[in-house]
Amino acid sequence: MSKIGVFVCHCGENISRTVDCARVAKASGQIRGVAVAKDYKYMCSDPGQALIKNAIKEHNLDGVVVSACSPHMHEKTFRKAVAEAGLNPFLCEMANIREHCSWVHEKEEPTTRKAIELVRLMVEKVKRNMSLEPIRVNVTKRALVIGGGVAGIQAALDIADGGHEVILVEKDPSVGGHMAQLSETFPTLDCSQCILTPKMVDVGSHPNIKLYTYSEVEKIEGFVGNFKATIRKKARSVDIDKCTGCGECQLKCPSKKIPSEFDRGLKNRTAIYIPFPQAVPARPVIDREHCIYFTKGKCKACQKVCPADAVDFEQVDEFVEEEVGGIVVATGFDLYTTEKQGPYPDYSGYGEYGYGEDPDIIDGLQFERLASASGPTGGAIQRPSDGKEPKSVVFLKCIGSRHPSKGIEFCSKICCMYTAKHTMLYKHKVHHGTAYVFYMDIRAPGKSYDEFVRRAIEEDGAVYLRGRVSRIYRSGDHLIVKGADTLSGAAVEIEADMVVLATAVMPQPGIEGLFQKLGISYDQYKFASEAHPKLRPVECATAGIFLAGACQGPKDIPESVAQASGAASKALILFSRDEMLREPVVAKVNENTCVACWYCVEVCPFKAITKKDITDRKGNLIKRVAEVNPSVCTGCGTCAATCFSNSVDLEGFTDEQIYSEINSLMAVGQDLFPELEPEKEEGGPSDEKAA
Amino acid sequence: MSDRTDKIREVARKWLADGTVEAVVGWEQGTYGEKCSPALARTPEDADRLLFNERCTNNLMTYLKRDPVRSMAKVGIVAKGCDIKSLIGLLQESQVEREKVMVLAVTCEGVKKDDGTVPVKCQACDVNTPTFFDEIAGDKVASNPDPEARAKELEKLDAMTQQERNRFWREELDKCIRCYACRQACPLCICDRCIAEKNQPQWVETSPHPRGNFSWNLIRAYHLAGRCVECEACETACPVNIPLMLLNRSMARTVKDAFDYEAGRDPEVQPPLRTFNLDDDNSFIL
Amino acid sequence: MTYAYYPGCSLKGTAIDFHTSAMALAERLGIELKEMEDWVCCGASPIHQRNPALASGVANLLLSLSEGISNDVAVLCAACYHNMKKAEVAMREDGKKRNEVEEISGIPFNPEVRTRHFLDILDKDYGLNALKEKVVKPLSELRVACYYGCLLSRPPEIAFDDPEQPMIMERVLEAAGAETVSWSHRLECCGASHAVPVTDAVLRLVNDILASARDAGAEVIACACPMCQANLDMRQEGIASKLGVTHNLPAVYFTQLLGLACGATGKDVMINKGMVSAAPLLREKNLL
Amino acid sequence: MPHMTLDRTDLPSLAQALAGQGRRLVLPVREGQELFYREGADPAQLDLSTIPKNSIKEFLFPKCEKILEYEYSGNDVVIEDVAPDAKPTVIFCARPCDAASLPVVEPLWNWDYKDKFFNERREQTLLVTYACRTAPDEACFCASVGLSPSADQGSDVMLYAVDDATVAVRPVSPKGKELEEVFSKFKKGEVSDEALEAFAKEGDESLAHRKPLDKVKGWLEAHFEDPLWEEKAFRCIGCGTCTFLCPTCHCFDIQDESVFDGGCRLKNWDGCQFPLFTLHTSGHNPRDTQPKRYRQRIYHKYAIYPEKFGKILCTGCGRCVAHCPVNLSLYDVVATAQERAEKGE
Amino acid sequence: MSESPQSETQTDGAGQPEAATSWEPRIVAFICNWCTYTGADLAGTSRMKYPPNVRVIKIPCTGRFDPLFMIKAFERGADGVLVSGCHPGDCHYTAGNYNARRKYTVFKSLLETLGMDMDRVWFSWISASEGGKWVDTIQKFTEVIREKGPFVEYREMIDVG
Repeated sequence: MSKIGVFVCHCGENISRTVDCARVAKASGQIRGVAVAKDYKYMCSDPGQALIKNAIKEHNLDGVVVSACSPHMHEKTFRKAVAEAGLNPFLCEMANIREHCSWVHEKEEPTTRKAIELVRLMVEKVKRNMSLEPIRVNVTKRALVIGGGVAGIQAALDIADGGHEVILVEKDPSVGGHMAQLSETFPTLDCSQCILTPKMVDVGSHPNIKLYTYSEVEKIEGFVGNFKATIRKKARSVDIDKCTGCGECQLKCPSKKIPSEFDRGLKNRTAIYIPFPQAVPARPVIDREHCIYFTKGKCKACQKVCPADAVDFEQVDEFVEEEVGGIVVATGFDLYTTEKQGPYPDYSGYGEYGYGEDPDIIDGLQFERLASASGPTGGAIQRPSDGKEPKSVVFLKCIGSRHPSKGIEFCSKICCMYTAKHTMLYKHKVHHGTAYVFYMDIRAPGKSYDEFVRRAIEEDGAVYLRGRVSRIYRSGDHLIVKGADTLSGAAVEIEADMVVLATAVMPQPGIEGLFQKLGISYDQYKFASEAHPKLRPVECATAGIFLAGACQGPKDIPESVAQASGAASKALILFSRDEMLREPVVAKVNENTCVACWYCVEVCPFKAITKKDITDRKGNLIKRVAEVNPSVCTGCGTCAATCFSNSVDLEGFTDEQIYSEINSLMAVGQDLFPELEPEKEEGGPSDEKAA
Repeated sequence: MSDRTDKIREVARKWLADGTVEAVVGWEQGTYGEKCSPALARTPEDADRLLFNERCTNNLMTYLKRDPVRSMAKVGIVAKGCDIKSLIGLLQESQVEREKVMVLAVTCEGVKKDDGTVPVKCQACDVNTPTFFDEIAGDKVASNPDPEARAKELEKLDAMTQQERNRFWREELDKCIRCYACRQACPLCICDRCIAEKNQPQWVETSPHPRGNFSWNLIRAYHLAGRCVECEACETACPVNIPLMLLNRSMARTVKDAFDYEAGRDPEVQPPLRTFNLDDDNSFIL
Repeated sequence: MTYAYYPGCSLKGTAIDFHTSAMALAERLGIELKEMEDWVCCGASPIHQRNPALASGVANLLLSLSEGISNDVAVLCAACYHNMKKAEVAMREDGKKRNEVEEISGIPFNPEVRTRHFLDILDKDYGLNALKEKVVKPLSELRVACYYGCLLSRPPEIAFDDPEQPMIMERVLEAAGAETVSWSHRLECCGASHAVPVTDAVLRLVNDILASARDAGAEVIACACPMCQANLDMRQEGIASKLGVTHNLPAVYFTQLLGLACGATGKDVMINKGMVSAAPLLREKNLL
Repeated sequence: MPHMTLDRTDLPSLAQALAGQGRRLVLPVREGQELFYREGADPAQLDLSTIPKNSIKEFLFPKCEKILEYEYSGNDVVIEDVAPDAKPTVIFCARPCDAASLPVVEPLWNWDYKDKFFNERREQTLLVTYACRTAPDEACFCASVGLSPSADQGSDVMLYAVDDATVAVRPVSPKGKELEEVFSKFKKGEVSDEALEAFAKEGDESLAHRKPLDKVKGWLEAHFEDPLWEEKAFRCIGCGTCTFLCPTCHCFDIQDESVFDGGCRLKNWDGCQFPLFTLHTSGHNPRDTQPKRYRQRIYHKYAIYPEKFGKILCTGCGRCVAHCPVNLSLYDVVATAQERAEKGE
Repeated sequence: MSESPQSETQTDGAGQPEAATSWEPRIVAFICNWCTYTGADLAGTSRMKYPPNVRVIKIPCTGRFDPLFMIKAFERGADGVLVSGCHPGDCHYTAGNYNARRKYTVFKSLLETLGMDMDRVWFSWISASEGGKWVDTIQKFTEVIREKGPFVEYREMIDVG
């Protein structure tokens, strides 16, 4: 027979005003298995808690029901108190007779009776409660950061400075990401590379950062605190330890006509190349698709000139395994393309703009390169077709963005700002030129953002036209831009020398493949999803994985950096203890009756249930069963409710507990047994109705 | 028919002779009336007992989940198109490994029950010629399923008011004696320990009184929703003639309407209660 | 291959040459365009402005006439195509709309029926290779500007080629040996519906189109719409007098050019009907 | 001595008359394709075309019966006995194999513990048996277990349909004799003993093809481990239909059904074909496979029970043969045993 | 039905006159810890009023809801059962309520097939901020059940006939 203690709180008058607490206590005392029942004015006060602790010792209780406010209010308080008295905290439950009873009902008999029933319900549950120990998860205090853009760099540096090792994986030959391609940055117009490159260097040289460039995440196993990442180091064909980065190879390389990714095709590069001068590491890589040796079988010019003998055509992809405790995903963005068949199969661009096939119709990043001092033109604004200085440039915003008929409904957020910046950069370099901007709205919330846009319009005289462009076509030397100015209501037609399309910010093409490996969810556009849009914006639903930067949605630099630091601190919190403590409210499998239908595995939102083989000593398979990983399970219980043979149960909300709670409802004047009486059998039903 | 029987024997003999399988589960002539009975051929000689005719009503898939068949390394099984639907269900739920079963499909014009009537499943059958097998016996049999067959079955029920339905089922379920023949015969009742046989807690009371009978039959139908392939084995086995298929068919209809899902069609597809759609019907939820 | 053919009013009147040439071409290709009986005007552009539902009702009526001939209704006039296709698509996709239309027209909608522009039929059903084989007089060295106008390829839901970058007319004419030019105004509006009320505007629009075609080096413009053809052809005089620009650039129907390529005579395709005659040019290219 | 006869058409009124004396009436009626003994059915619906699917067992030993109640008061438990729910009953036109099941199981209910629930019902039950002229079903084998289509064991009154129109009445037990005057109300004529003997003879001949099963017990005792069990019973799906339809199967399970402040103890039908029947708390199960469980059923009926009570626990009604969903025939199995015994295998 | 000789001897309180009380609707609510339970708390902190006929059984998530719970509740004398959790998209565990919704759909139709009175089975989404909705729901539900009276149909069904 269990020995339960029931402690009824008056909560000053909050409860006792409508509920007869004394009677609740008295009634509770008569419930089978209740050893002691007391009421008190403030159960959560020190004397109140003392009263509970003493009772536990005095009556040697094996369960406690505190009948007071909502468990959301004080469950922790009372479980702590109970623990201090030497009882397992999970043997304490609360009956909510305040929020669910005294506050919502009048002072009358049924209210008190309801309170009594709520107590009884909890007593019945507590009788079946088990002592539970918090789940301890060892934490490997190393982080994996995926993506070496500004967000990844920031997260890596913060974690490293926090004193923990960081594995930074970047798919390109150098870190830096898109920020390295930018010329100046809004709203301060300071040079992007000037502020970024120092950070890139830090990342390259930080003692706590292990940098894998030209590498990709192949596989992720494990769970929070205990991930195992397999990383593919793509064959660089250059031994970066031997290489001194002198660049001789680039000069000698005969295949020079390869459009440079870094310069977005506005300039060519060689087959062996260092993506850009400030690259980290400043080491070349051989692009095997275009390398003459790899395509035709002879050449090796680079190898011949290399003073360090660092060129290695035999190199193959390498795989390294790294154990980490937390992961920061910072895979960034790419731009929607106006081409007919861009990298995004689900989207096709703008036929009305000739699918961007005209060399003088470029996108925002290309303009960044044009304006960049380190760019193909050394910063001079020249149109790609013939290098002439464009006398008039038309900037179009919301290309793809906010354009449902193109399949994208979201706002790319940064275009308003960078377009304003572009008009300035242009005007600063081509004083007599005219910059036209077609916009839908100007969205410039943010510290000194709107001022920035106003400057572009008022000081630098950018011509802002509110409307969209229906058509761009070439007419001789010019591009004719036909659009509407919805403010004046007139159709406008502009002779432009160059058109810049502010194309939508999209996740990296094919990034969902990585997200699937990580087991994190993503939205219809393949942007990674956060655990909660407001309150957990940097965590993923999958424990131990955090988000930074534009992989989650369009973001500008300050936001990306801020979130990166947020993600870093989440990781640091994770690393702050040797082991993580998790609520022991987790699912458990009855291996005797599990038939391995895997329904639980499929419905688990957290991939916490896996398939386990049970073998005999010799290793012969006896049966397969489901196995819950308590470090990952969050205790929703969907598995338990889905299992046909109820072979999965949920600690803290076991079938037995819920059954007993339901069973207790029977008590008040709800006896079903008379129906079993023989004499009742004659006219059972009619009797029923009579009642 | 006889050519199918010959083919079955030939294939079974081959498989047993060359050790492809440990045994072949099929049908043989029964001992009562025209009834056929499940047979287990372990040797090429045994294979000559196997046969197929319109009285081969048993769904042999139910043997895949029980010994001695379950413990065999590889087994051959003779199956009508409808039986194969159950196999697909078992594959979806990993109860059977495809590579451990050799399916000897047999084309079928439909079977006859003990009382000589044609089962509804045969009226609605669109798998007279199976498409999922390792070997097949018999020439192609054209299907002309009556799309209304299920609906016709349910008409009676649909026509009733809620109270009438309540009465109807109370009377039917009162007959239940809790022998669980329905469960035993069902190839898709895969639990080793049925929920009705778990008593900590006892969600389903084992006593054959209306309360226990109601919850048992309710849960049985619920657990088969989206899984039942309407093979009718349960109803055929029921010693007290409860119209179990009315429940199963009504569930199958719901699943079809709500989730556009039909059980036993594709081993690769997720059963409906193992997944969800964001835009599932929400209209009935306040 | 047999198609239910819907000419529409203009093809029996102002654009008789479009009709005649199409028939001549079809005959030579072995395509049967079986004219539907009792057809009426599709309502052209005014109707769907006055009463969209009625417009769809008419379309549904017209589509229903195809019964017994073919589920594919061949249409030549861009405006007719536009009206009928839009209604058809709407009815297939929007049950509510469908009921409304069936209500109005009192005719059940047949979801099997498809409105097909003749260009689309040549391109997809007949096939360019088959077409090539039928060419006896290749349109070689004839530089053609294919003009779609604003209706033919838009909006996307009724388009039979890329709505903003259609190439279908180019493909078809190139199959017949023509040399098509790449030019900017292929999809610009010619202002047809304003032809009468605001003639000046139309003159300006047409002038732009003709200029752009000529600058691109075109010798002739191929049209697929009676209104466009009429505008491009008839306005040249006005442009000359009012804007002082002489284009003298013939605008013909693609069917006329194809007809000639497949061995039809100038008479068969009524090549002389245009105000700016294409005859001299074609004669020079030995196509007449 | 001659026997009273009555018109077959009067049987319903006779049933009514018997019920009239404050008895609940049980008789066979048609439901769909089959017959069932039903309580409170309309006598006009009486159907004698064949043997009913259920046995009369449920009217003496219901599928679910409350045997005690308990209730918590404070921390104590109060137990209350429950009186058997036994009403005066007439089972009208039972089949001989059903009637004969009662003397077979009586000793079981009375050897050490006297089961008042069964006994009181037995006491209150009147069995008016309708003899089979010939075996009504292909599955019948009463002749093999020492009975016959016209056996009168367990009956109070026997009815013989000597021809299509006439039914002869023969009281068997004292209880039956007391009903003389009820029957005489319907008397239409008389037939001689010879007529009944002829009737019986015809019945016996209809089962001439059935073997005696006298050697089965001996064979079983010597062949507990035998390939036969696997060979026959692999097909058994353990549905228990055989045990539940059997007039002599009598296993039951005790269930306590408890709600918050009380509960009751129920006696429910159970069957030896279910794994749970012998599952130990430890998890061990002495009869862990279906063949073992099937063997147990045969043993209990043909070796163990006869050993203990001197009677075969089977009346050859054939229900387990006719209604087995996988056509696993008990007769086929025991006949095989008999054969082998005869062959001395 | 609701009264029974046993009830006097019952252990619920200082001899309150149980037997004398007339029938009151008994509603059992299975609600999720994160949304509806918190919503009900909010109703309390906002001092809203609703009838005392509901008995709440807290589950972590509607994903934990097993139809067996509902059946048992009816077997134990419930006149109505409510299941309530987070709105679609709000699930604390991301998908529990979506899985639950499929279970509801199937189970609901099964109960309908069996002739269950579906006015006694309610499903709802009530978020942590919808204290008002919780109150309305309980009020309406209680009214409906009071209208209908005790769940005789089920009581008959669960009585051993």
